[in-house]
Amino acid sequence: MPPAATRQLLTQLLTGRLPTGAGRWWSAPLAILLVGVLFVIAYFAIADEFPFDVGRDVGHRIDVWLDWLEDNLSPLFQAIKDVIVWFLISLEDMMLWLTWPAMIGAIALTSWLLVSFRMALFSASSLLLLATFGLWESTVETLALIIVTVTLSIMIAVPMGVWASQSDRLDAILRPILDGMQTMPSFVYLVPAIAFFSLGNTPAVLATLIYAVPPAVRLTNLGIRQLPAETLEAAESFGMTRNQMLLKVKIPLAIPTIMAGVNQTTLMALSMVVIASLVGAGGLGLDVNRALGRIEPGNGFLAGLGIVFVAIIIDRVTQALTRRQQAALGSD
Amino acid sequence: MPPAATRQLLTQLLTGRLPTGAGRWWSAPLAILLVGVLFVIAYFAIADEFPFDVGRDVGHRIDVWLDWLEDNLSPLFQAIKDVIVWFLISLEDMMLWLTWPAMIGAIALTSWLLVSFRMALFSASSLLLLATFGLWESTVETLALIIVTVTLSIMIAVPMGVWASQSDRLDAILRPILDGMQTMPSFVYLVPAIAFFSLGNTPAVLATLIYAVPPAVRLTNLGIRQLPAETLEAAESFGMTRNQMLLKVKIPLAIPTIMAGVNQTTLMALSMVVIASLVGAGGLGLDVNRALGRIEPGNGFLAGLGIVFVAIIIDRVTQALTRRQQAALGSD
Amino acid sequence: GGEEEKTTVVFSDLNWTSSEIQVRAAAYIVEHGLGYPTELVAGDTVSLFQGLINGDTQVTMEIWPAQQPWIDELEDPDTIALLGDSLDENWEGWVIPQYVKDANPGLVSVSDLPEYMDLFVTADSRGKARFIDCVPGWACEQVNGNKVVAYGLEDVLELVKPGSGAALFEDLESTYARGEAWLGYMWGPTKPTATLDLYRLEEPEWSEDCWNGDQGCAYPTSEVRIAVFHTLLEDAPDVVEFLRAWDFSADVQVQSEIWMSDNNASPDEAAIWYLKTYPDTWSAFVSSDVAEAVLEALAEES
Amino acid sequence: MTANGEPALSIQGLYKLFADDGSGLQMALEGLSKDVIQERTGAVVGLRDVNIEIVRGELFVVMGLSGCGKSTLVRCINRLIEPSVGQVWLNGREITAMREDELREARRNDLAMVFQHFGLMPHRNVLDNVALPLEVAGITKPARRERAATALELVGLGEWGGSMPNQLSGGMKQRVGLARGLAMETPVLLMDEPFSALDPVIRRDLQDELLALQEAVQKTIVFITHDLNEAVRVGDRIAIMRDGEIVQVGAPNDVVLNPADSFVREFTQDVRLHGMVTAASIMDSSEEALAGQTDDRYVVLEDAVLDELVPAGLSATQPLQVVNRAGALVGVIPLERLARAMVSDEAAVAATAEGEPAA
Amino acid sequence: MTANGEPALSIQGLYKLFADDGSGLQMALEGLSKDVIQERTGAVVGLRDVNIEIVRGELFVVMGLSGCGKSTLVRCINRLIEPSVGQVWLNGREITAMREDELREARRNDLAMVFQHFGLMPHRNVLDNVALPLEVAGITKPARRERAATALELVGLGEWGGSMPNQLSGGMKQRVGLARGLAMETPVLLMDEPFSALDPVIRRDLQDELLALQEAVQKTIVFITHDLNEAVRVGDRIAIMRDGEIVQVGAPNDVVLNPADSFVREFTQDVRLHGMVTAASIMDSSEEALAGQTDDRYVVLEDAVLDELVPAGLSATQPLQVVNRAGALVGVIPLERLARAMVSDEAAVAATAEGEPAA
Ligand SMILES: Nc1ncnc2c1ncn2[C@@H]1O[C@H](COP(=O)(O)OP(=O)(O)OP(=O)(O)O)[C@@H](O)[C@H]1O
Ligand SMILES: Nc1ncnc2c1ncn2[C@@H]1O[C@H](COP(=O)(O)OP(=O)(O)OP(=O)(O)O)[C@@H](O)[C@H]1O
Ligand SMILES: [Mg+2]
Ligand SMILES: [Mg+2]
Repeated sequence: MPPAATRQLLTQLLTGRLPTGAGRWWSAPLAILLVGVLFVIAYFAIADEFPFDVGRDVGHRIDVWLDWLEDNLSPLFQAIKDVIVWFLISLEDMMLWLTWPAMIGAIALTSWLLVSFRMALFSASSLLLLATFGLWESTVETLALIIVTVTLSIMIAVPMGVWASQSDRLDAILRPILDGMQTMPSFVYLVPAIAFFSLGNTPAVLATLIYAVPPAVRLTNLGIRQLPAETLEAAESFGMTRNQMLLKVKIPLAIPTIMAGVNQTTLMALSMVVIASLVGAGGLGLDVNRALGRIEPGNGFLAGLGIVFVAIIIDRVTQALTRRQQAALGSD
Repeated sequence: MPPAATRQLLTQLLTGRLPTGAGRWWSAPLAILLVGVLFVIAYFAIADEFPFDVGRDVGHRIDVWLDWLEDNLSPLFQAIKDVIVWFLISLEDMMLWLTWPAMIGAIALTSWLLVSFRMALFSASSLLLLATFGLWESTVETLALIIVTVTLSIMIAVPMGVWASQSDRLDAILRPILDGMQTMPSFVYLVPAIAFFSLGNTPAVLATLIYAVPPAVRLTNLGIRQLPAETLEAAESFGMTRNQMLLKVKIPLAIPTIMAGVNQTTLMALSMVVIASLVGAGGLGLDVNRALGRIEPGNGFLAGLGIVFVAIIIDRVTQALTRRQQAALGSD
Repeated sequence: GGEEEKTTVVFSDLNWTSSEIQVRAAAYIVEHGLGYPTELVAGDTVSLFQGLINGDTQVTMEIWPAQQPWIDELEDPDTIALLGDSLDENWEGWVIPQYVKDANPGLVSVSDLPEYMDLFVTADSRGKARFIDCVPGWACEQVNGNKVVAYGLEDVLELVKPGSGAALFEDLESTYARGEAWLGYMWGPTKPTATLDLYRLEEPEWSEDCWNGDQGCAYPTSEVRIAVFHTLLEDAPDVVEFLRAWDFSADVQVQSEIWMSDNNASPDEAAIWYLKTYPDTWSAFVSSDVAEAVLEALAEES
Repeated sequence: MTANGEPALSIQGLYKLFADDGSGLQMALEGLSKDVIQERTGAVVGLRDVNIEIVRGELFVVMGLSGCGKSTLVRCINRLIEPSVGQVWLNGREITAMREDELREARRNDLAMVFQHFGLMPHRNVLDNVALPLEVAGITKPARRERAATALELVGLGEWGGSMPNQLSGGMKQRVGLARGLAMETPVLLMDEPFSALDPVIRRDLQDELLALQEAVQKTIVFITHDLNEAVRVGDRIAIMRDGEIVQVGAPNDVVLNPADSFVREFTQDVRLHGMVTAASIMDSSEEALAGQTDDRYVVLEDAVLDELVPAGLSATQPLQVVNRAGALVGVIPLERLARAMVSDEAAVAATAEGEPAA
Repeated sequence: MTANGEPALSIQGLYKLFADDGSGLQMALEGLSKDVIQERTGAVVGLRDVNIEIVRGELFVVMGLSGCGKSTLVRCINRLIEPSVGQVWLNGREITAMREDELREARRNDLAMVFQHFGLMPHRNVLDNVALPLEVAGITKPARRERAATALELVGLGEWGGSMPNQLSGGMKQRVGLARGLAMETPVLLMDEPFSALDPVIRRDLQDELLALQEAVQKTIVFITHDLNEAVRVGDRIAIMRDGEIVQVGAPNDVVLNPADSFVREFTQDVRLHGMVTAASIMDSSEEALAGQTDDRYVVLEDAVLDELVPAGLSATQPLQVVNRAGALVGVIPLERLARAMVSDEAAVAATAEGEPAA
């Protein structure tokens, strides 16, 4: 077919290169075979419609398999649920036991101690603003949800990223999985998750984890991989174990990139709160959801602003903690 | 109030540090004042409920303002819409003019030329798989949408990141804006976007842009900022202009981190296709949405898998193009 | 019975206005009249349906005809029980703004569409008329598809799918506000259909045969129903009794929505407004002493 | 001053303080010591009141202890570091007052720099590294490639143009950096320890190359080195720095033979003097000594160096007679004095410094 | 060999090829030249058939042209680079056969390394940089801080413990790296150009420190330098490398006075010989020469160096008589021969190498 040939020519012209895989003897014939098979299929089929469709069968089989899982693994799901719910409830209770002025004061103080005085002013005023918008309770709920998910995400992601940086094999395996975690629409697993974990915060936390973990894994991995060989060589010459190497040299040096990952994780966790509200999580996400159900973009925007404020506060505090961690790892 | 005092003590114990802002003379009294005001408010209010709520008023005012925008700026919105629609329609028409075997062949060939033979095999087989699932047309639609959005995103994000890396001021201004772009729930602006751009691909593309641009901006910025001072110093001594410095030194050296940003942008664009389908974009996102509307998680999963495959193909090709770009910039 | 023994009744808080109001109104009666603690769990249609069949929630006030297939597919049909109607006089159909109709008096029924399709062409509709379809996943999406074929409109209509009811409303309302042409699927009673002047295109009359055949005819009048999780039948028979009697009539529904919108009010306020404004309506669903108790509680609301 | 002409590069009252804020500068201007300033304010004195005039075609060597501010000095010349106070003039134009674009032009066309840390671009191969500044200066591709190749040839890396920097040894990297500086062909060249990582053979070759180049094109070079032999070999003048200050500037033998203070003396102790101690510098020119001399068999010229004097001394049995170019007797060198000069450079230096015979 | 004892470090048949695949190794084993292999396969020969035995307490110097493989050699000793072929033995244990954990132990306790590129950790201050390997070796915090502080004191940076590496000059960084290597107190120390960025004063101090340390604790040191004077000053033996091969190993004066070939001769040309040329190395010990000697006023010991011979020669009128410690006459040095040795180290060397008087 002419277009394909033209395309090949075009691509070669564009890239100015021969195929990179051309070194292997079998690649050229295999490629020809492949393209050939495609065209034969095309010949027998109506050219612009694919000849058969097994989608619904496969889809149905997956549904059946999910039912089986639900029937047989419920104790496991229950256990996971119990842990997450325990964390969330404790945190929310603690925050509720504190009244709003104490909470705002505490958050402002934390911002001051860990970040800066300007940040404390920002925290206090933005939270007060949210309170005047009648969003205080939602904010607390979202805060609790996010603190739990971000903590879990970082606890999972950073070690995983470190691990991936140590092995090319693992990295190669992990990469498409992470791609999948980030792009598989959360809606897809949220509904089965309800079957496993009931409506509420648990499926929300898990879906958020799946979505928020990848960037921190990737950036931790990248940060460690692009460290200067000379510094690593010197560290190696001291007879460091793998762990020492990581803790004393690689991780502290990779901190700027890891921090970027943690930032992305935090923001992505927060970008999930609306979706979390679809499966029963409360908080600002629910407010957004409600406002939009009523076509009140203004109210949605206010709740969204609340999410943004929470994002900025949590992000800045997390970043400051990470930096502090670096300082701690850097000093003897 | 005892809890807050305890908290301060705790935080100081935990962090082992005095407030970082303590250097400025006015920070301590101002902080005391701040906390004081909070507690006075708390005293007069019922402690666990915020005294007033102006949220609905403010929200309503925003709605009114949005209406005003809609009435007065529609020619601008129309122009934006025309451009995006033109791009999308042309691309889709081109892809439709090609039949599926030619498309798959072309994509496989591109993967081969730019990435590797293994990647070509993956592209071909995953696309064939999607076709057997009856998702071919949706895949093409999603592909067109994503190619347009990712191209636009990178065209916006990389220069913006480069720009941010050149000015601390700009960086400081940009940071909360990017945080906002990433966390403001897209639902919030999707509905007004429908008012401005009607149902269809345009609001979808714009919402995706808002969400997908930030990571590439951030990582480009970070990548350029963390380059070794010694290399930059040498480049500076040649009398390079800002642009030469960027093109010949900073960007090529920052490519690994920029690539991570491009990867995140691609994946986030793809993670938006379901949300895009909420405002009328077609493709795999719509399939997911529909499957879930019918409570068929299996079919949703298949369409989701399609999104993942498209993500992997586009990501790998983009990465290869970026690397090639680096090679081109690196050589004389 | 002892107050402590009464189970908490969990309502599915679906995220659109009619449901939000009537859920709150019903919950208010269940709590203050019948003395059950109540709880609302928010989510979207699919999640909350899944939650209902899990027993995470016990009452869903609106089960739309679109959800009938989900119920049909249940392994155990007794998991949930469908009680009475919650919204009545529901219609579905294809509509255009009245001003379009006025400008084109000849556009009366779906069969006139090929002639007038140029009215609805836009940049991204590939030369066909832009038709805003029903929300993907709802039963009406399938039906609309069948109708297009049955009416021979494949080359006339470009189907644009709104991802949610809100998106559909917003597109209609903003287009209407601009005074441009709009063609698409709508249902009522809803706030847009109550506040905008729309014209419903004529279709062949509904019949059983047609509906089981190519569906080339008008929608039937649909029923929105109340569903409860099966345990509620035993745990709270008086609540079930009350829900069986419940009816949120079209007029009341639209009035409540309009009041809420005009007063920039929350659904909680709208529910109280409804209970205060239409005591006669809802008193009919409960015994007099229950109504008494509710009125007493209402008196304390500011 | 050994070279002639008006100043090509002139540094006037240059100060540089490394501090987060302006603290310490006042103290530095008032002349407090580096240690005191560092202790009181945390600021590090990089340069303090540096004044230098370098004429066109001069090869000006800067020496000093590690950390004394040599790199800071050359960085201030092309303003990679902004000086805190003071001026730098290049051919009558004040670099320190240049706008950004003027500075850029000056860096491209007038001021090349060779870095102590090499400063190679890890993403470019060796040839492209050398060609980079030429690319920046707008030289056409064939021309710059040829110039880069020539420069690589010059430093003995002609074959390595296609390698990446991380495939090179330390010394090879340094030579690439050197080639890059040379390829720029600017009138002024700032060289920060350009030969420190090189072995003596290559080093000697490159010193010769540099001298030949200097002979041919008369560049103005600021050359930092730790090797006094190298300094003496290549330098027209040598400046010795300590704690950011210049403690002595002079011709090589000036500095070596007339150290301004004990610091400079210690610093120059290791140099190989034999090529530098002249007959004039160790002769006895007192009346009595001159009076007794008649035997003119053992005559040497006054600018004969130690390496020439010793063979003469070995074959002599009486003091050597020192004459100037006109043939007039100007002094005598008793043999035991020659012997002392031999065994102890330092004694010889001391002797000269004190202006009287070594005891 | 100047030091005694069994070998502490032994290198046997070591080859290292830098290549993406195994190509070129066979060629290297077959003895094809570095250039040929690089041209044919793209592989760079780093080391080729290196065999060295270093005894306990020896300071073994490695010299050679830039890029000849010196850094590669020391990196292969502690296996920062895996050798392609060959073995390295440390006190009877084969390093090249060690498991990972054994190697780690060896690196902690036996093998310290000072890097040409310094290898400082940019995120740790100077003191913590020096203390890092001690931390790794499990030394308690107070102990390692004290040791680190002592080491910093030793290199003259006692005050800078709190600074970050990027605030230091090139030479200061190098000294931090040096302090780190010394603080490890391992029996074996690999030093890759540890003094190259230092000025002569500090360099001399540190050489003295190193020799004193060596006197006291008898480390086994592999020391890479480009400075032949330094090599001669500190080294017990010197190895000269070229293109990855060792072309000569021997005591300093051996190498200088008896260069194995013209390459080594050129390499050692610049050294300051006067402290190394002994009476024995330039005397005429032929029968005839000895026969004619009766005048015993001008007697020198056979191990007297040139700097001692010249004053004697200056006051003599006839050939110097060379005696051994027992007082027996072993040779004579005609004065003109002494003069020649003076003016031309090279001539002297050549003379000795040829085993006959300089013409
Ligand atoms: N990673 C590498 N990849 C390819 N070639 C390398 C690599 N490392 C070193 N080489 C080559 O090995 C040879 C020896 O390098 P090495 O660093 O050992 O030299 P050296 O003797 O230490 O030189 P210098 O005195 O300049 O530091 C050089 O030709 C160099 O190009
Ligand atoms: N960025 C900086 N921040 C703080 N202090 C600095 C900085 N750069 C240099 N210094 C200090 O300035 C002084 C002079 O440094 P400089 O690099 O000029 O020394 P140098 O003479 O080149 O030494 P070397 O011969 O070791 O390279 C040193 O004390 C150093 O610690
Ligand atoms: Mg320096
Ligand atoms: Mg080396």
